[in-house]
Amino acid sequence: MAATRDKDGQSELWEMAPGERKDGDAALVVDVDGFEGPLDLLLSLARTQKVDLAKISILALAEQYLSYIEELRRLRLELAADYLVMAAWLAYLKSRLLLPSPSPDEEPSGEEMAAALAFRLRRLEAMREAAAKLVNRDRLGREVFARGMPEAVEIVQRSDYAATLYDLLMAYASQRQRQMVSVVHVRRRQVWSLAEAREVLTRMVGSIADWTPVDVFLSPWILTPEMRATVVASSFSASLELVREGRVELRQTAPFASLYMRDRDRDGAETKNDG
Amino acid sequence: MVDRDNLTLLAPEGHRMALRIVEAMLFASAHPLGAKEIAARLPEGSDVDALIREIEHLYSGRGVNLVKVAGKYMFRTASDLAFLLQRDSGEQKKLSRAALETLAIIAYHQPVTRAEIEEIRGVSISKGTLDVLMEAGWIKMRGRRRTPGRPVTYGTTENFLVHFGLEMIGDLPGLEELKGAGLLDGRIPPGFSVPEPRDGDALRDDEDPLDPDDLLAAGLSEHD
Amino acid sequence: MVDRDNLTLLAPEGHRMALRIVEAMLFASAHPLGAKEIAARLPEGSDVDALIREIEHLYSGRGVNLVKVAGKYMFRTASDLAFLLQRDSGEQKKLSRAALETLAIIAYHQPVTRAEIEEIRGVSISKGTLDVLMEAGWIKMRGRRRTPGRPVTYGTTENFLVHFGLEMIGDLPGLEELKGAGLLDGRIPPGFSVPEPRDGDALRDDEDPLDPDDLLAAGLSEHD
Repeated sequence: MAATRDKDGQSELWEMAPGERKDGDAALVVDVDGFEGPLDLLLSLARTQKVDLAKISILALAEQYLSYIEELRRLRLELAADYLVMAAWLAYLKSRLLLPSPSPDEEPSGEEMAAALAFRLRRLEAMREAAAKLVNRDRLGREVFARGMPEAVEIVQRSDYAATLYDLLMAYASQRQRQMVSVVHVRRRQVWSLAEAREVLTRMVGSIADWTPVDVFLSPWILTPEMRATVVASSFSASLELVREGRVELRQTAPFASLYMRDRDRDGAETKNDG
Repeated sequence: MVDRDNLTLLAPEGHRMALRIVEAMLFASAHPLGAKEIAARLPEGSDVDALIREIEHLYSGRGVNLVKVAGKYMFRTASDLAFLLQRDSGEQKKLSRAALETLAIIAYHQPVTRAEIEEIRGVSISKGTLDVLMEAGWIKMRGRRRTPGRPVTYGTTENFLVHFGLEMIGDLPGLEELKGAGLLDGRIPPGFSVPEPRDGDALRDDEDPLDPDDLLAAGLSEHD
Repeated sequence: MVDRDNLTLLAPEGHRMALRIVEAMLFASAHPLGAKEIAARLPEGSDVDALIREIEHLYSGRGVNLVKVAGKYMFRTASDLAFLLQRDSGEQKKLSRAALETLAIIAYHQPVTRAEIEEIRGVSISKGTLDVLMEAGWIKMRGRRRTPGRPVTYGTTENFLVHFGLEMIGDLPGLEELKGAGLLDGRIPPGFSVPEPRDGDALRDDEDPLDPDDLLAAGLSEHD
């Protein structure tokens, strides 16, 4: 019984595990260390029949296996349980093949069982051959090589901000619109209060001699056209109050004409002079 | 022979530019690129397939060839130069026989459970065997078989196709003969239906998705 | 042009093989190769330099070129195709409202200082906001206002026009147009105005050029 690993050329393709069985005289090979289970052993035995697995005599194979196992047991070698299970199954198969089936409908016939085993052996063999073909292909990194210095597609970390013109205009318009409120605030601060007007008028009137247009007093405060209304209005109100208090005099020659103002005290003195 | 080169040289500027772009992209990448990925960098309306064919042709017989793997394209050194280049590669670990057989069984029978692999090999497989294949990035857990115990189903990855230079899983060597002989059928004796290995991500009728825990357990060994 | 390809195609078998080997070695190597390293894989007496020159010539004008770096050789994608091999990873980010408003104010009121922007917005702006706009390539530092403290003035870039589809900055809608588009409602106080934006590079009367340090400080965020 020759080990047949070399037949498919696979022995060079995989590592021999330490203690793995090499080729040798079958008569001397009595351990099963090198076999990968009972099916592998059966396949090796089947190869010794040197026929197509499809035409193999399962009965002869079963007898070979049983005598092989018997030989191992005679040498008092420990055998893995699955080898013994296979032996028992093959002994049963053998009996089914040799003896007429008692009840043909109840369980698979000996021929069916034999066919099933033959199929399994062929399938295992086929997979072994397929593995050999596969491993013999030009493999990337063994026989053929990819680019040694792949130029990784450069990842450019570009922050692509998405914004449309509409977004932009919307942002601008609504922002400016919001700020209009505070713009109004600024303008309100430019309103001349009555107190302000009164203080300014009191101070100014004391320093002038004769009838003077109110506009002249106010001109330093009318910085912008917008200020004119509030300054004029507040100072007019303030001046009326000062007249009521007897502090100043007002004079207007015609409607909408310039308003003149003078200090009451000074005027009083002059009046005395006039009078 | 000269004509094919002239294609590049004499073609209109736009065509030549497109060729150069495809060439550069494929050349630069260590990974296979799909036609779509390539098209994304080309002017709209470019005939990517024609450009690829042209480059394929241009490089045939060269030291570097354009090949199609896993439905994508990549440049590889010509296989007949293997003997010269092998010294470059680091000492590659050989696959154990058990791992190689297991890989073949998964490739041809996928989706396949561990019990089915063991049934075919007639021997139990160690956890380490599947781990080695996972680690190599060649197999992945696909889902769970809708049978009692909900066993995990295994399949091959795109990486598997790339490594073994297969355009698609249907290109596995000897697949047709195996199918014809009914040897890819899990049942005994072979039935009428002949299953085909499929590595598509879509689960079969009898597969459930993986549990979240599976993916966690697979950890770093889940390459795909 | 055809001749150089013919060199490969018509050369004797041995020469062609040598060329293929050099090509494959250069392709597969993880680092640039020197002439000596290449020669070690070639039949004795091969003219390595001539082979390299031939390959250099063969690939000139292609999408991939043979270049010499540090006295060694390597394939490199053609430099004019660099832009194609770059991938924009940036997913589109939305501009914050602060950034958008700041951008709009800069667009309309340029040249404008940070303090002026803050006055218009009625709120201080963070450094980050201007950085974002600089990074997006939409604004630039123009100069320095000729006022105490010499604050930097900002303006929009050509990129800004491109992004927002404006032919020129003057195409930004004015007050009446903003009102007409319903972006400003009717209650507009007198005196409210929208400036007529101008982005010319020429500095205004009240602007000084930027200091050399400004450009330095702007560093990479200065896109324009």
